[in-house]
Amino acid sequence: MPTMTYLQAISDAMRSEMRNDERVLVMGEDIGVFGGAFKVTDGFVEEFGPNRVMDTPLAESGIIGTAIGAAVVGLRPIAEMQFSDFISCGFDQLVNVAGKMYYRQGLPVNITVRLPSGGGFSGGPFHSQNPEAWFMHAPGLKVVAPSTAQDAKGLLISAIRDHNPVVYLEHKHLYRRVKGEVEPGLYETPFTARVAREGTDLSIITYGAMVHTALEATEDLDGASVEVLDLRSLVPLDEEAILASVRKTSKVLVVDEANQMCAAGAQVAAVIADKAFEDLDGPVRRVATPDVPIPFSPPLEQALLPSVDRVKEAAR
Amino acid sequence: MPTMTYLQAISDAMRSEMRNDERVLVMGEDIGVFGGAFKVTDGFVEEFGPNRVMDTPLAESGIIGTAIGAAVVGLRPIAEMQFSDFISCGFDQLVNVAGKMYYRQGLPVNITVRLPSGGGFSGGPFHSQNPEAWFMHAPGLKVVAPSTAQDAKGLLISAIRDHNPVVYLEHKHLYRRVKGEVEPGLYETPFTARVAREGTDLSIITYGAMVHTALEATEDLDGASVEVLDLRSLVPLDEEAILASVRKTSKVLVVDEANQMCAAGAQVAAVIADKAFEDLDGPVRRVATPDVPIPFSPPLEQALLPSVDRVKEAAR
Amino acid sequence: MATKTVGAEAPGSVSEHLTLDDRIALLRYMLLMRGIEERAMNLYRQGKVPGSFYDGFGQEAVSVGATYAMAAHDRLCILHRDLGGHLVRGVTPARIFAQYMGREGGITGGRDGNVHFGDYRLGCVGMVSMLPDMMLVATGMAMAFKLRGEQRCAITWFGDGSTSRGDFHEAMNWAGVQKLPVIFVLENNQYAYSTPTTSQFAVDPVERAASYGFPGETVDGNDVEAMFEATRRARERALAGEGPTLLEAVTMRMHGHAAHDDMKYVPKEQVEEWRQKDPIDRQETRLREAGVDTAPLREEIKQAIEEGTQEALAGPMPDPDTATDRLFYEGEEPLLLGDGNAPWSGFAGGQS
Amino acid sequence: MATKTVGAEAPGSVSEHLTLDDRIALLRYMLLMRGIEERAMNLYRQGKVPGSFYDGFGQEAVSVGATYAMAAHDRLCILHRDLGGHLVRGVTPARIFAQYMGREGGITGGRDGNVHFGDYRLGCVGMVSMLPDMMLVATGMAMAFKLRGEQRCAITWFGDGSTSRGDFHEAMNWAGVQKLPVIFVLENNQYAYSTPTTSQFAVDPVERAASYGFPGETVDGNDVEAMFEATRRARERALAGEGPTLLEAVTMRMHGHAAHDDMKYVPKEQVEEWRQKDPIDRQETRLREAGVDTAPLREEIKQAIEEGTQEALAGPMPDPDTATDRLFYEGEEPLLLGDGNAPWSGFAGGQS
Ligand SMILES: Cc1ncc(C[n+]2csc(CCOP(=O)(O)OP(=O)(O)O)c2C)c(N)n1
Ligand SMILES: Cc1ncc(C[n+]2csc(CCOP(=O)(O)OP(=O)(O)O)c2C)c(N)n1
Ligand SMILES: [Mg+2]
Ligand SMILES: [Mg+2]
Repeated sequence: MPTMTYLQAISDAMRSEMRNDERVLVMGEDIGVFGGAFKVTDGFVEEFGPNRVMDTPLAESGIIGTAIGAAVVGLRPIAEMQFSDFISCGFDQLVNVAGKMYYRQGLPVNITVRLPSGGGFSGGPFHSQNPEAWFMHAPGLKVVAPSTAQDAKGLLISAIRDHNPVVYLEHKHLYRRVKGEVEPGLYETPFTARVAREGTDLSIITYGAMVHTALEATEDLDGASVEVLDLRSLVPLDEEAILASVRKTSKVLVVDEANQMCAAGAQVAAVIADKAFEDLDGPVRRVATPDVPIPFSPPLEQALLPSVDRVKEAAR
Repeated sequence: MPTMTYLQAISDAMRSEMRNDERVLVMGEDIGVFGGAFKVTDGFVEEFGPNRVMDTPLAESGIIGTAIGAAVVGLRPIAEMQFSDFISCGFDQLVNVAGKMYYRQGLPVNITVRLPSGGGFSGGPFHSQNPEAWFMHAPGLKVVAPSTAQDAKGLLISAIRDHNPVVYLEHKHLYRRVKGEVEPGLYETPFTARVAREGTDLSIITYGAMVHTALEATEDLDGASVEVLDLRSLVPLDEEAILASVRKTSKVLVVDEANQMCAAGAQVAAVIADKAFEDLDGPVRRVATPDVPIPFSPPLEQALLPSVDRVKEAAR
Repeated sequence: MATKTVGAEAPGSVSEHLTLDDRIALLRYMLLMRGIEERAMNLYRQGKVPGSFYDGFGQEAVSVGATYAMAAHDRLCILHRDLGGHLVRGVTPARIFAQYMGREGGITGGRDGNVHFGDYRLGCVGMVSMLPDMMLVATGMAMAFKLRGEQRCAITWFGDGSTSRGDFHEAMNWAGVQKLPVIFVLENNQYAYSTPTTSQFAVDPVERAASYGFPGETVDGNDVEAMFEATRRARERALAGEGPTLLEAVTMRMHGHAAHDDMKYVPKEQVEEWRQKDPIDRQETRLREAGVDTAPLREEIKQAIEEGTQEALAGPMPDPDTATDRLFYEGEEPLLLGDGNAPWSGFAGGQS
Repeated sequence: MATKTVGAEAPGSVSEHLTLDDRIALLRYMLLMRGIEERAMNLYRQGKVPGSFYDGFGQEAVSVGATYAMAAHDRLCILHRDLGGHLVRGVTPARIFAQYMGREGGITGGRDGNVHFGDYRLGCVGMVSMLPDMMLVATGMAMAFKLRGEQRCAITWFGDGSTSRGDFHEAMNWAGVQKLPVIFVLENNQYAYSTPTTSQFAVDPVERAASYGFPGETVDGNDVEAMFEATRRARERALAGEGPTLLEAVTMRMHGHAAHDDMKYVPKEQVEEWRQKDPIDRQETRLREAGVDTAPLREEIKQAIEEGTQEALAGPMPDPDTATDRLFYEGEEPLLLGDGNAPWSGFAGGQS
């Protein structure tokens, strides 16, 4: 199997599905001739033309809203936010129009919203956020967050094909740092969790970039056998996989990169405390980013984002 | 002490503080001559004039954004959303401009954003939401949610005086249903939790309208002594009060009206599972609204919102 | 400068594209809209309609005239004062009453309330409360039509107040720069809830159209034939690839914003003045002068409404056990707007 | 139609309100801006500036000229191509270099990056990334000035691309309907990142001003004195209670959107053409023709920049233990914009 970076896998997913299904188009700012702020759509406009690789006006509400309109008449738009942070400007269209349409009216909205998210490279308060929890708390949206190149491709193809609005979180810090074998051609990855590493002494439940932090932090943790569960999908949330892992290890550490309050990790911890209490033989620990904006300067940012050391600490 | 409805207490808070501090003004849609969709500002324009009781254009981003501008040059705007649901249209200004300004730039943003929220009266998918968790997950915003007339007044006065942006959730269903004694004059209520009823067998941790549901559900629960903790403030979250109550009862039920995923209740449950695990002798149960939009038709809506019966069930 | 179409005061037809039957149909839909809303208001007073109740009394011409100009394969986002649009598309009174009463037989099966509905099988997307979000959805539909080279057009309505919101601008600008086949109907009924247009904008928003690169036209919103004709022409432009049109339908909200609103803030004279311009009276007068006896029509409609009411009242409320069903669509085949058959709108030009 | 102010090609002063010292100061600030940004770009290449790096090469006249027309008690939201505005308000080179490098001595103490700053003591609100959010903040400041009956004015800048966003509209409409003392400077530098204005709007946004009820004026954005004079007049209007002004500064973004952007998408000729219109060359030529020897000035600035760089490099990075400090302000007294002393802007009229 060919190996690709996480970023190449995302491009490959879109390219493959655009070749396979002419209803699919990408919309976003500077994604055409420029190939996108991160070059994810590099070469796309040359292959698919400006109609299917659309440089939009600088208008996030417009991107989400028009994508919704195009979707309900049969297209399958992939809407790219230049940074996930800018979804705040398209928030209303996403949660109120896309999220509620099918439940209210029986009309599904087949859009995929790509959100380049996450910090770790001095992006500062407006280019480092992890907004997934906002959308987990907005019924009617599916939310997925791949951690590997293989899943980045499969989850994106599944998202494009899913009839419902899917928020797809792609972690900027993984774009070029993560490489892996990726199946050629078209395949779908289910919206379920994946055991990144089997273990028996402790379960680390996480997703996205933190999967790698968790794996590294526990590669050799005084010989302890640590299971790492990669959620992959946050909505739907794979509670069975979570509970199964807890049953096995009886000890849990929940890790996410987002600000800790009401984060995905809070939901996971709450589910465990409610449904797996009897299986626990210790508190449900969490590691996440403290509740402040993500600062620009490296020493400040590094002090806040969950690091290998902090996860090691907490896992002990 | 005079008794007032929850709604009158909110009006009284604004009226009193506007008389006391000429920097305070209210901005919103139809709050002037009409007195607001719920008549909260009835008579205000007559007393304070159209400059301090401003009928704004139909523009939520504009309301929040201009309130921020007015605040940083010395006014103390109270921005009203006609329904909390419409804050989705002012979301970006609130979380990115107001929420991050002081941390980034050292410039506090003294605005109060009033959000008439909650369901129970066939408001449908766009007039029934409880958006507090979104703002708990947006660092830099304080979030409060009174359940009584006395606190509705005191928390609002504290919010207006607080130098930081405060999201004030006023539950529409309590407006006229809840009455109580309210101190005359000016007083501040701290952003801390309040024990609504002392108890020893079970702690119900909740806020807003659900405080009343919890009290009613456990008035006589097979003679069990149930403590009801009214959080009042969600940011800051009074962890000490939460942990103290759990230590006392060792059993917890967390109730909120919002959709359950990543809700305030998830955060409370996560905090308990992490920091009070040793004190628990049973799972951390939750009652909340399932993850779907709030339907319009009474039988559907009633099937979803946490009811006295559902809380009773869960408390047993 | 935006152009003006004065509604013809003459008894003769305003549009050569309307047959006498079409002109009678326009009256029928307006009468049906008013009759249904008046009946629903009674049901509301009797406590049979939950939540709040909104109507479009006095504005019937705006949605009926404009929708009548659209073809079956065109797509619509109809707003809260525009029940007539749904009627033209073929939604039956019984389903509308069931919708108001939150019954299972309503268009949304009780999941959304009052006018927050759209029968997607009939080519309509149900509005959301947030105004004017649907402008962007309509723009997106038009974008898809243009991308696929289809001879189709999208239309949506919105009020004077909602023109202050950012989505108004993002939609107008997007449609203008991409030259999309979309029609924006600005329903200027003088008020946004209690707020007069003077605190909403300094200049009539119809003037903005030019700065987005397409025409804005002021239409007599109380003349159903003028609304039809202006919309028909806007649609011709759209299909000819000439891009969007902004139509400002000047009208008056004759009732309160919703049932609870006594409209104290509106000068009595203003209401009186507009009562003289009632769109139904005007169309009926025209038809009488054209020799049509409208009495049977009124009778027919009265019955249709009564039957619809009884049918709806006989229908069940939704089953509470279904409240969490159907959050996501997991079927095999895509479910699209206008699947099933949108009836053709009734006017001959509509097929083009 | 929007009016046009052609920048004077003549050596003589464009504005009678500028003394020769003022005109030299304008050149000084432009040279300082360019020098600082060029030096910072080197630091970035040396890996001393984290994150990305943005500059305003070729656009120096827009922020310098406009800011120079504002008084100490006026308030500003300065954008990412407008470093000159901060310099005119009195921010020192050392603090700017420290800001770029994320050092404790930077205006935000390392909490925000590059041009995302504003020294509130100098009357400036630091921009957020979301464009053009600051238009509403500036509008709100102007609203407060009007409500309190103060003779003060707010100003903000934003680019051609950001005019597509809803907040542009909500701010323009709000300022227009409330007739607020605010100046909107639309910095049309031909591109939004890689996107040309042709995919951003169908009609030049300066035309929109009229439909919001206030004048829009096109200014030569590469003529610092023309920018000053147009802004001065707009401010006079604002203080006279005549409401907002939209100034479109026509200029060109001569570098990539950010350091990583090679600007392949821009035709070489276009860059060449604009190089001829360099705002610094033009002002320097004018002053030379007025008999000023600018060599000492350049020397002075070179030194100031070198000193600032060294001072910043000598400063510490922020203490990681402070990363969670200061989320909320719990002091007794309000902390307000422009507390402490904003220096007066330097031009005599600025005091009025
Ligand atoms: C974004 C948004 N803010 C507030 C409201 C609450 N609201 C409902 S209708 C209305 C007035 C709308 O006025 P207009 O756009 O003129 O439409 P009309 O009702 O007059 O037809 C308001 C403020 C809303 N629906 N959407
Ligand atoms: C709401 C929003 N969306 C996207 C971006 C990402 N972005 C940063 S600068 C830029 C281009 C801005 O162009 P313009 O407004 O013309 O300003 P310029 O950089 O040309 O001065 C974009 C798209 C942003 N900052 N804000
Ligand atoms: Mg109106
Ligand atoms: Mg630009």
